[in-house]
Amino acid sequence: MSNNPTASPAEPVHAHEEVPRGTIKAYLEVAGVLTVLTILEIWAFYVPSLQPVLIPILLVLSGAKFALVVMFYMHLKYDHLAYTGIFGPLLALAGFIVIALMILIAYFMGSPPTA
Amino acid sequence: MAVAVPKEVVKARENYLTEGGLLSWLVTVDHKRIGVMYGLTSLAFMGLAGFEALAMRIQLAQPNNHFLSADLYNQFFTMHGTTMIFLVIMPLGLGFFGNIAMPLQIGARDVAFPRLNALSYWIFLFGALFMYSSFLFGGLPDAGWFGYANLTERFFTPGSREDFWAIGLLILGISSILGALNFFVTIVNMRAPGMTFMRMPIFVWNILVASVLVLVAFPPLTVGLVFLVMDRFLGTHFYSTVAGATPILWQHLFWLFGHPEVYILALPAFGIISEVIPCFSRKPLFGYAAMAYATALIGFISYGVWGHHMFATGMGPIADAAFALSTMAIAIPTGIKVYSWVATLWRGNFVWTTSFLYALAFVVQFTLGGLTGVMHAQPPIDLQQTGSYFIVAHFHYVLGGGSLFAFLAGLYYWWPKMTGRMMNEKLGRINFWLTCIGFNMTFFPMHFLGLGGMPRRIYTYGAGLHWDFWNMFCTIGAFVMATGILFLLIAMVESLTRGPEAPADPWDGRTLEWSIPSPPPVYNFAEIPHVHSKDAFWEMKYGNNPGHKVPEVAAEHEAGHVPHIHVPAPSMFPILLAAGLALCGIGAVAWLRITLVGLLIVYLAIVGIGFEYPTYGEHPSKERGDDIYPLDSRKVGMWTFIGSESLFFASLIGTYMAYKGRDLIGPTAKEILEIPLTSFSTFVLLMSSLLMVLALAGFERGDIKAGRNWLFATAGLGCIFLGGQAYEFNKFYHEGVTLQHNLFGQTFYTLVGFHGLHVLLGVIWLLTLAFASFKDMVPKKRALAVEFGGLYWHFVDIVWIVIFSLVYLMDKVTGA
Amino acid sequence: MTRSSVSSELFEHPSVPLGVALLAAAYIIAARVLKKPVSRGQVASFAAALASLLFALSGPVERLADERSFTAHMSQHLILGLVFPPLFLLGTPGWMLRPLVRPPFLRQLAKVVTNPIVAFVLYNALLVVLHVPKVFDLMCRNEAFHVAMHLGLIVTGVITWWPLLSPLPELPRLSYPAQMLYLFLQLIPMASVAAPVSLAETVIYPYYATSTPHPFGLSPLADQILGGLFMWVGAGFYMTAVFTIIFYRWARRDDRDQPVILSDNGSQPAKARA
Amino acid sequence: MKLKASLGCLRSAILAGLSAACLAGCEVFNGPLSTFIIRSDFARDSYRLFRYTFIWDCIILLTVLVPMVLALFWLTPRTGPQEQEHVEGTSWLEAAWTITPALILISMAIPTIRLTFQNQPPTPPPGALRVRVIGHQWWWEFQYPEYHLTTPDELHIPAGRTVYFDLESADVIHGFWAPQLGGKRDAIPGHVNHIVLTPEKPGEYYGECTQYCGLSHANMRFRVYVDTPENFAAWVKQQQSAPATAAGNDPKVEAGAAVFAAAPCVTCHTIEGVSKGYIGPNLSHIGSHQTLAGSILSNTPENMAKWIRNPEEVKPGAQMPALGLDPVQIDYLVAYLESLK
Repeated sequence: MSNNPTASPAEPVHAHEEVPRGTIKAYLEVAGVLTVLTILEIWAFYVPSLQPVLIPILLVLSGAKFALVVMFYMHLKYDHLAYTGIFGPLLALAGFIVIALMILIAYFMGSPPTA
Repeated sequence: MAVAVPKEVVKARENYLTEGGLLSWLVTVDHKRIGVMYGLTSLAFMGLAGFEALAMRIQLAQPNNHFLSADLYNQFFTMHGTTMIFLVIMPLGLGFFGNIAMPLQIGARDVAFPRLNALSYWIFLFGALFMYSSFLFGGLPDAGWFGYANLTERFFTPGSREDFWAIGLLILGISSILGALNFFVTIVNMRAPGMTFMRMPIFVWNILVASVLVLVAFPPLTVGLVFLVMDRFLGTHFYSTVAGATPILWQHLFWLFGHPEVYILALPAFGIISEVIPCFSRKPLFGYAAMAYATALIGFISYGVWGHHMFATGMGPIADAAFALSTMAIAIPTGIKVYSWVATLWRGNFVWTTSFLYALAFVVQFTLGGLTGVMHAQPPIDLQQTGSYFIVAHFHYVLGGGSLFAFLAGLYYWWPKMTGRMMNEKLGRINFWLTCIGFNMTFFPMHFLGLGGMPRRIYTYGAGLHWDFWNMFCTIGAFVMATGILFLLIAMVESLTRGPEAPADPWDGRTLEWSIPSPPPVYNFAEIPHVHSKDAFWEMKYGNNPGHKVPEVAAEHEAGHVPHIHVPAPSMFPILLAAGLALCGIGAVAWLRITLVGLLIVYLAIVGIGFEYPTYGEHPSKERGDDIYPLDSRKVGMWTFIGSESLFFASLIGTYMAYKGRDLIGPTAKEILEIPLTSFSTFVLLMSSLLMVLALAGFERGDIKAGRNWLFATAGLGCIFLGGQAYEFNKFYHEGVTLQHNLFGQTFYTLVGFHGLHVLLGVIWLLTLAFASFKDMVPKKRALAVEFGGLYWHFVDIVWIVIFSLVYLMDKVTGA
Repeated sequence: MTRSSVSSELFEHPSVPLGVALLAAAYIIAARVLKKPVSRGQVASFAAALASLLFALSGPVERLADERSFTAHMSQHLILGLVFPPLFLLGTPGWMLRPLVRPPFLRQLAKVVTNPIVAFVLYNALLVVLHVPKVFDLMCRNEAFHVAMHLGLIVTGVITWWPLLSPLPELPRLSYPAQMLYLFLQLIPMASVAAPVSLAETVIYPYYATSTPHPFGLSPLADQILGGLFMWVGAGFYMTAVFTIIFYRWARRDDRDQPVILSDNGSQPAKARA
Repeated sequence: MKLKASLGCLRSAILAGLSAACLAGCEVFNGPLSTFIIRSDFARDSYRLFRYTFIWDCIILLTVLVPMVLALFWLTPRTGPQEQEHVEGTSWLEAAWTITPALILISMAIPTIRLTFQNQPPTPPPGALRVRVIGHQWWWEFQYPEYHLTTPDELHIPAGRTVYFDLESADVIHGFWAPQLGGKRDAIPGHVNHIVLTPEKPGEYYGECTQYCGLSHANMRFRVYVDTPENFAAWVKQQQSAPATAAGNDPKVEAGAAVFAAAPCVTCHTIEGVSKGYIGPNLSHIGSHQTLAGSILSNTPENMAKWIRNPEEVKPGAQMPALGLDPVQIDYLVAYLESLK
């Protein structure tokens, strides 16, 4: 979605110009956080007392990692909002597909055979 | 007060049809030429599908008829459906009208990616030929256009017919996605200055939403087809009960595509009608904003209604009710559209052209189809009607009396613009009345037959079922309709050979395409128009602003000069790439080594396209005047592609999650997955993303050497990741978990394997860039090329983040 | 409590009328002190906001929510998060809020929390956490925590609506397309909370499983499904309606913002083609 | 005069033709598969909802057609071509045609959802007769667990008693539909679907497969016989007893039994007390059936012989091979099978 729907014809908007991107330092910091989050994930996985809440923990942690990569490494944070506008809804639909398939097929097939 | 519009014939010095020889069409990247090729190809396939339909109608004219064998009938109905949907209506709506009219309506010189456009066409053509070539190898596909599993498993459909169908659809899917991506980017980014979303011609709105639907609907189909091909070739059991799976998975994936597909077919038609009716009623479209909103809303809701095709499968009352509600909801925006068309007619001053007649017939017939559609949203009614001829009547009213009639309206409407010749109205009338009467004779009685209990897809029926009269009637109607279509061909040939030359603006049109000569010059607009309102050209002509010039025609006419506009250069790579892809398909059904040759050609052609222009950063977009647009088209395209790819992975992940824990035999995920190893490769992949941004930073600041080294390092980490995966797969394999072993095996290898394949492609991409940088082909101003490689690489990374938690970490949880 | 007078209902949770009265007083005083006109529409909107608060948090809705009905409780949350905030923001003129964000620290804070991403996360994180069965149960049994949660919903609700309806140009609204994107994304956490609740096959909120019979004769499970559907379908339709309104505003803005085309003599603007 | 007379003639001919066409046209709703002949509660519910929706559909169609016809043929434009009023929208009108259909749809949605849940009860109703329906390429198998019975292609159920069908498939997806008894459901491998209905009136009802299931999908039909409770009880009794055969009296039948036992028939077919094949239909009482081979042939000795001689000719793709028996053997075999009452 273009964010400049009313750009007056006389002065076309240039978005080709350099957008300020993250610095090397920011990239390194993000890498650090990503590492820490991954370690947390694996740690949570091995702690028996966390088993009951492991799924939400994993969802939150991987969501955070996902967001970090998308925002910083893929520059969505710095770039034109239009790119987020394209990617966001498609990603939402992707989530919808996963959940819909899980629910519909689980209901259709009944509960899985317990091992 | 109105500006005089030059009604006399104004010709461009060189129009797009005549420039260059016949061979130049093979390498053309001109959207108008590509549109024409789409149109011709689709019409040819329409003839084929029509022939199949007539044969089927003869067979059904009487009970216990022996005109066609059961086998031939099944082939014909399968290919009639497949052809009409994938090779006729969809390419006509998007490929033909989208290409012919959309760029002209938004005042662009071409689409965003002209070579990609050519590529879409060639892939479409080769895919279609590939699918039909099964005729030479044991017959046409015969499992229905819906190809319900598990009938399509090799056990029930031996031979290669279904292989051609599945692989052909995969190839066609690539074409559709590329085409839609192109249109989406074009519309988002390349509208003429001042043309806000709310001033776009409504046809463009419809193409926009249809393109988005293609982008979100085809990935699930692709995944479904991949599973099917794996089942048929590699012995997996995604759709058979042997390993504990269910054939219903196919129906979900297929209709997740299939219902949006209905709107992919219908939306361009809505768009055409919304142009034709105002034009010939001499009135602006009633309720523009509501129309635009309804278009978007239809697109959105259509993604959540697929289950109404599956009421008979026993999804359970909750799912039935949810899909019933969402399906009924879609009637509201559709109703808004119909009423807005009627309101546009209200107190109009009509010009009774053939195009207008088709549009009127469309409104009535589409409304009929829509109203029966409401019945199919209600499970109790649907259970009586689904699978019967009532459904056949319903969707022929929607897609035949709807989409196809709209396309005929559009053909008559844009024909003068496209060919520079007027069509004969008398022949047009004959064509219209025969087609319209024939259509209704053929399909209206099918409602009766359906209510009388006649099921679809039967090649014969017994006597004494009271169906004889109407079946004969339908058959007669089919021939009337065929005669009508014959007159269309006659009218087209007559126009091309003897038709009077068309003025630029024969209908006194409202949108920008009528402001340029017919047929348009290669570059479309000598000067990109500035838009100040909806119905931009009408405004220029009559908008109470005498000072405002009617730009194009006048300028051309007076000065007689052709402005110096660089148009995109022709390219041989699109047709080459498509041929490579077709070779891959042939290889899959014939001899696998051919596939490798095909892949090599594809790779070389992609590299060729990527480095065709030595100064990528500027040429050709700059000279086309692209710098007036707000965003970088290529980057919009990349993000759209990534979004579409997410849906592909979502379908794979959804399948994995749905089948999780349903294995009939072990070992399963939690017994076999190794976390330490995968943790390490996860870390490696994350770090490769870091190196990738460093590489990009290097290229962006002009430090090519550093950038290249980081690129190599990134690719290296990618290889380490792949090595880890190879080790893991090998280990599992030796522990007995093969692809065919159990549900876990097939879903795991497929999901993780497809991710691995993406990593591999990423590595190849990055290495290609790195080696190209040795030859100075990736200078600073081309850092964008590295950014695209990077975006893809990061995408592979984020997919892995999801897979790592969902597949590796979470799987151990269940049952623990 | 079987039969209670209106006053006793009101004073069962004295914090509610007290809070409402405070808000009303603040509004009146601000209008008086700053001496700027408040339009009738704004007053009406603000009054409606307060009324929605009273309706949700006292009287029969509160009694049902407190004791017997999950559905009533969900309606309460929906009013707090979806009805009160937009009315409140529409009813409050910008100049009334400006002094609040004048101190640099508060201003900085306001900048951060009204950032669309932060605003989105704040409200939805609360929404998701709130519906975790254990948290929900705790909330139902612990009055203080309950009040805190409701306050949290109100505050984060206002914050989350800020990017759509901000009355302050210095903390601006999003552009219309971005507003639609924002709203579309709001549907996801809402649905991901509501879907499991309405599709659950057992009662997952024990507080309401053991409570006294439901007033409308619903079983606890049916009550829970209904509550989930209120949140899913009801809120879904509500958001769709808001989405529609934004779309039409966008459409109209695009129409209105047409550059005025001057006619030849340069004096008369062309007739707007509205 | 002559012209007038011939015109009159023409007119009456056209009228006669039209009314004949109408009659012929309406006949379609009187066929044995018509959804307008209602013989169960399930079919009645569907039909009522259909009628309700149909009426609304007609009204909505009129709200489109009438203004359209008015606009096209009756109203004239108010002004000249370039200066007509530029109505680009009217808010109240747009709101009206958004909200009114929404209300109509809600009025359809409520009974729809009620029926959707009613049609799919979570457990079989008490006292229901359970029938297991198994779809095969290309014939139907009906099992009565309650009575330990199996019968191909012809289903007997008692009038007035609720029947609970368990639909299954042996190979690919099939669709079970007897229109006069109600809506269809698919028979899906690896899954059990259900239909609940109470047949109301004794009679013979036609059914067919409605999910495309391969080459001979069109030849996969069946019959439902709704019997009076007494007749049903008698039928059950007859089916439970060993096949009554005239073996002792008729040498042809005896010879046929020998052919049956010697030919590969026994590997696929069950005849109680003779063979235990389970791939093909159970033939224990085939002589008492009205139809053959997926209910596409009426059960006459000629048809039976034709079928045995070359199944492929009757039903393309049939799983039963042509056995290459000579005409005499076929004659004996037919006599034997027809004697199995």
